Amino acid sequence: MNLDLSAEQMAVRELFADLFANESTPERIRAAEPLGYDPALWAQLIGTGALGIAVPEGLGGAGAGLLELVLLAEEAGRRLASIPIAEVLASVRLLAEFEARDLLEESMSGAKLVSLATGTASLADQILADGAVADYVIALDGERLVVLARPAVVRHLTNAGSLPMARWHDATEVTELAVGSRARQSFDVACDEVRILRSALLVGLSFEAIEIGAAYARVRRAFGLPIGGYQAVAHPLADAIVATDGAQLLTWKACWAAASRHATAPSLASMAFIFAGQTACFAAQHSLHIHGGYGFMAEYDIQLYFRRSKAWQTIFADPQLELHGLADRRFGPVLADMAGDVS
Amino acid sequence: MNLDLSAEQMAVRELFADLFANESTPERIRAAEPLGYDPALWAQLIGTGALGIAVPEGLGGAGAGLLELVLLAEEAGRRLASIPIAEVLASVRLLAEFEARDLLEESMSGAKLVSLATGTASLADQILADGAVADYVIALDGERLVVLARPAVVRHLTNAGSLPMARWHDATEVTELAVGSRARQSFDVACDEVRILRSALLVGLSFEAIEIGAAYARVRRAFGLPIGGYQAVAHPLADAIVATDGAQLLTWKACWAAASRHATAPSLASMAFIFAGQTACFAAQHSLHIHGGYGFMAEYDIQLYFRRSKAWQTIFADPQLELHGLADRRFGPVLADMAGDVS
Amino acid sequence: MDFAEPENWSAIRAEAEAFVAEHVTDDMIREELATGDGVSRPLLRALGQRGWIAATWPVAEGGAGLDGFEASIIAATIRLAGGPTIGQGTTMLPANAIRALASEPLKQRILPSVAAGETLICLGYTEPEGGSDVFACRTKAVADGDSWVINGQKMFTTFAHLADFCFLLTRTDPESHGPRGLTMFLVPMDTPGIERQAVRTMGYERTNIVFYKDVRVSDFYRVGDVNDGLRVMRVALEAEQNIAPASKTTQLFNTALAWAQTPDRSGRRMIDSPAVRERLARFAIDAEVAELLGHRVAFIEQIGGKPGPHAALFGPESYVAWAAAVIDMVGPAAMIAWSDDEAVSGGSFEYHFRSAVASTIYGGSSEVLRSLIAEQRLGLPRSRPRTTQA
Amino acid sequence: MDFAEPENWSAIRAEAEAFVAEHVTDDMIREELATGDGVSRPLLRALGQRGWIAATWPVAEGGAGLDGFEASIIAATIRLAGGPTIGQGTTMLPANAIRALASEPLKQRILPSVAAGETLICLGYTEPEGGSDVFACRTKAVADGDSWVINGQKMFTTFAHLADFCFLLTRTDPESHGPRGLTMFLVPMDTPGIERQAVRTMGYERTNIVFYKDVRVSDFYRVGDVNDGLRVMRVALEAEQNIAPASKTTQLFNTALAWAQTPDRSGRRMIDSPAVRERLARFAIDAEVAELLGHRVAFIEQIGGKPGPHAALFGPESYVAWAAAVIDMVGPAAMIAWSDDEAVSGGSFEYHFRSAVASTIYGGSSEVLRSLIAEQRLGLPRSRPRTTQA
Repeated sequence: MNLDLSAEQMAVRELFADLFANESTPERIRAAEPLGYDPALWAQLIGTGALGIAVPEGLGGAGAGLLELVLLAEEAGRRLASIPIAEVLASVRLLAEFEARDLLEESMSGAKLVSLATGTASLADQILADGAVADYVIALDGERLVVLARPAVVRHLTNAGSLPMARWHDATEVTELAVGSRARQSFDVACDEVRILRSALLVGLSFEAIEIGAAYARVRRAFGLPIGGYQAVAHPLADAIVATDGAQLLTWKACWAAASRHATAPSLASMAFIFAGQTACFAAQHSLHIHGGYGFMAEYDIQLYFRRSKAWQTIFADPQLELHGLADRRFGPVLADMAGDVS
Repeated sequence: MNLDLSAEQMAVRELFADLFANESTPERIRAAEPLGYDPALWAQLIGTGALGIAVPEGLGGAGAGLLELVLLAEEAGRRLASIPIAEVLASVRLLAEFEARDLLEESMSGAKLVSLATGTASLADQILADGAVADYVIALDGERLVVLARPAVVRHLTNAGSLPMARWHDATEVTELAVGSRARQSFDVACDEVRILRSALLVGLSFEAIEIGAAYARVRRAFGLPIGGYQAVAHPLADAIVATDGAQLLTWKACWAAASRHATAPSLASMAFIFAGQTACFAAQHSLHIHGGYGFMAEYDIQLYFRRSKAWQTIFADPQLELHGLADRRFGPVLADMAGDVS
Repeated sequence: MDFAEPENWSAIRAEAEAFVAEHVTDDMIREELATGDGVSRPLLRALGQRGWIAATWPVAEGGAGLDGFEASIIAATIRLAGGPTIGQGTTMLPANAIRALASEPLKQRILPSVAAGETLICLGYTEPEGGSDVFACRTKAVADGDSWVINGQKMFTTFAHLADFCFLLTRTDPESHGPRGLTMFLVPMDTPGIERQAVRTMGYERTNIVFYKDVRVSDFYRVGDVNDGLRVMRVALEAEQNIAPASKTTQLFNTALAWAQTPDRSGRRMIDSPAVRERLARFAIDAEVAELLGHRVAFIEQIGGKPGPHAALFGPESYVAWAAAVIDMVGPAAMIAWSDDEAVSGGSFEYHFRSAVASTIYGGSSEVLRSLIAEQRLGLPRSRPRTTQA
Repeated sequence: MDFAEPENWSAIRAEAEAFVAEHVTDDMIREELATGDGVSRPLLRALGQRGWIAATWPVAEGGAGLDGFEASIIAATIRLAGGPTIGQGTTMLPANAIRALASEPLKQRILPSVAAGETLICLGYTEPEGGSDVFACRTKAVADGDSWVINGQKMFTTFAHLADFCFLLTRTDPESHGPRGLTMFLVPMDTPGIERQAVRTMGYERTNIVFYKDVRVSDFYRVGDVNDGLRVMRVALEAEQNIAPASKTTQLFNTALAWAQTPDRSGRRMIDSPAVRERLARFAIDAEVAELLGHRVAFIEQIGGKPGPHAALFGPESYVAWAAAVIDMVGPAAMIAWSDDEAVSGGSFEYHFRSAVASTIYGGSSEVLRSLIAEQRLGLPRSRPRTTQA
């Protein structure tokens, strides 16, 4: 057991911590609303070679692993980076897996933005997390894993979480990556990487939401005392920080299990996603609440965290349905229909 | 809209409040453990004519309604009366409905204790709430509503809630009350009365659990202050009392809806049962918790409330399954199988 | 015991629905969503003509002689339709205090015009350093002949840019601290020296910071005695606490249920999904409890009792919890804003998600309410913070 | 980054399981359930022979040279099998403080015998008026020649009726209040003047009230300096806080999962019910998080850091919540006591339901932990109550 990061991993974390602290400032985040996309930040991220971090060296990447991406995502989450993260990083690994060299190169270089459609419904029935800004999406089309090009007309769906989300009608297929069980298997692994990376985003978000709340509670005085001295303010923050530590450990463990192809990997990815989402929403809501009327004001940063905490989870899945998915992964499939016993 | 009790109803409440305050003292409750049955208290209740309250006058009862029984149950709950309440009161109304005069007379006079098997599984697979002390139970046997006599051997199942619960193997049928849809209908109404009466028991329990906690928090000092002055102690008690007020209103409304044959009656009965159970368990657990180590000591009364809060709900149903039952009642049946969408 | 809705409630609801059909236009709804002003002058005048602004006042005073719950049904009906109600609701808090405590000439100047829907009054209580502690008031009023000169700053003055007056709490005894030494004024908003700064909120609502610089107000506009502002505040705050909050939990529940019961293009109803059913069942319970606690407030008021802050805790708390949980259940489409054609249920879920969180803050935070309930109902010692000493 | 269970953990668990198979007999388990003593002398001696009482001490001192987590795996394995562990676990808190702070002669008299499983030490901290405030100590020790005379009363002294010594906190400076002026003694429990009164608990556990009347103790048994009891307490309390609580959430989860996966007489598995699946999935998450937070404690200790009270909050809180929720899920049969043949899963659910609630109280209540975390981790001002002034 070793829960520490290596020196290289610490350096990766620090790199992205600095990048997002400097370049994803509250002003930049607000300027990127309502679309939720900051092209300059995207260019800066591309400039660090981030998209190639977990791509094998033979394919032009840095050959590191999923954990480095998790560290990147945590820092991006901490600063609410207005750029695609989870689906794009998972996509680049899919492109690498299938050695789709041209697209991979275009993606890593930032020439094209390649994202992932994580639903299993037909593409037109999905809301794509990065739909408004992506050039391509990888999608599961029945038994086939395909790459689709952005249609001529794509309309951003204005939304509470400032996600660049959109539907794609009549997207054209560009290439097929795989068919049959291989397609499904790779798609499932990619979706689990999205789960893990979204968990990491939410963990980062949660840590910072708590810090914003704690910073406010340390200095804001009411009735002659800093409000952080009242148990009704302080105790939920304590619960939130403990849960966020737990969510971070869970995310890291899910990452370790995925990297070491441990049998528990799919379960852990589901667990991390559910728990990190629940934790981030709780943390952001309580931090906002203790701001009183100020938390509600557009100019306070906590409302940015509050809105994204919900959006970053819900765009991927309903956590309640995820629980049933987790049950299948952890306990095996249902062997007998007992739904009738429910009523 | 009138949320007040009538003068007669106030008198009924006062009568039972006095009875249980005087006769279901903590000493008597402890003396009745582990069986959870106090024959002297049962005789006293019979002496008040309680079992005939909601039986028509023509059948030897007092001709009052379900609300009077609810008031009785609230007061019984408040003092954790170690006697059968919900299933027995519902049974006596079933006997009256079918004019089973001999059994009704025996039940009202206390000569025989007639309870209800509220499950729909075969009797041998049910745990009967009053199984250890009942002489008869009314049960739904497929399409028939029947009365069964206590088998020769019945063993009390020692349990955390001090319920006189037991299984009945090889019970003999004594009489048939109804068949077909009438049987099912009457059984369903009786089960809803059990829901309402169990809600009332839990509401009474919850009020008293909160009062025990509040009384302790008013006088117990820690670190130089009464512990009730700490928000972590006080605020959950405030949540609990508000929820208990809500549970009481819900129970009363369910009772009113049942009495006035309102279409919402079945939904409200389910709602009351679920909400009152959840509220009572929360209230008792927090009250116990704020007692510190003392709450855990057998000689403190709060542990009696804690143990019964869970038992009084769980003996009737899993609240999660009740939610699905409520959904059927409130939203109508499921029209298409979407269980597959769950995973 | 009778839980049937009183006939007068159904009657007034029917009247209000007819009124809404006539007066709350689609344009008005969209304008309200776009501006977040909480105010529509034409709607106010129409309400005034029906006596529905000050609905609980006698007809002779321009009201409609309704009881508090009837009045709240009118407001709830307008709000349900998407019409603005904040202007009216807020105006009535000081209006009731003025009616109880102001001088006759001031009453005659203000109240008829309020009842007619011609006069709007905003609230100037909270200051930047104050938060929930409204008595931490630093805005000063200094007597100068027959008038007062006011200097200070107030936060969260909703519709300050549209109001005719501000009900302004000031400190008139410079030596005083906390709740003593305060005086209340009704400040005409066109007085020189008043500057408004718009504040956008997460919940589509606009509010304002208002700066008062050497604002000269005639003593005529004083409400209550000098240094007796505490009493005036109390009357206004009490009116606020006892408003039975028509449950937004129920409003949101009804929207969510309608969503789940409406078949999608492929004929699928989400209500048939166990995971949706289960949550809606739980939601139905909370909505019912919120309603019942609200009804009890109405009932207790009707029989002349003091209902206490119960309904004000459960209703908003459950509303906040469900406004977030519904997004999980409905999915990402629930986050699409009302302004987008593809919004689900007209953007209601997005709107509630954005605005619900304010309901456990405005009008007394949930924490203050819990402490009050613990003290008043359970006899626990004070767990609220003490009012400022310094 | 490596989350694989370290090999030494699996190794020690296998050893502990073999030990349990040999030494934790069915009779011992039933006796423990029936008496709630938390102590079995034969088991203690067997542990002592393996060096597993003071497992983290060097072999030369009678220990086994294990690290803290290896030691806690042994205890968890015994507890999982139903063997008593309270006596050993409790004894080690004062034993470690004695090892750090007591005089050499006292150490030589006590520690080898503790390590051998021959000596049991109970705790005399809390008093009737004290509660979580252990420093509200009124039990007095007065010097008399070379010995001390002790008078007072202590609550919650578990296994006082079986212990050889009590680690007793006394007030030696009669003028002092709160944490100053205290002195710690190791009082032989066969000293005249000690009276024990059994206290039954809801959780099958027996504890005691212990009365000390003119109890004369030689100065030899003093631990630490006179009036320096605070320091001794701190060492003992710290040992307690840093014990990685082997997660009971996981233990309960495993039992519940086994229940759900075992077909009943008709071949039905409850794990196939959506309502059961969903809850077990959520339960699995909480169990995993509780484990991970515990592992982090172990890891931080291993690298010489201070882990803080995190794991002590989430683990017990989730355990309490699930101990109640599992009863709902399993149904009334879950409430049947272990003593009844028809008990489900050997009565585990009933046992956990009764005993879990203590876990958020013992060893620092959850409220104190939350305040500590808010202060230490988030830099918030103190929200814990101040230590007694009067």
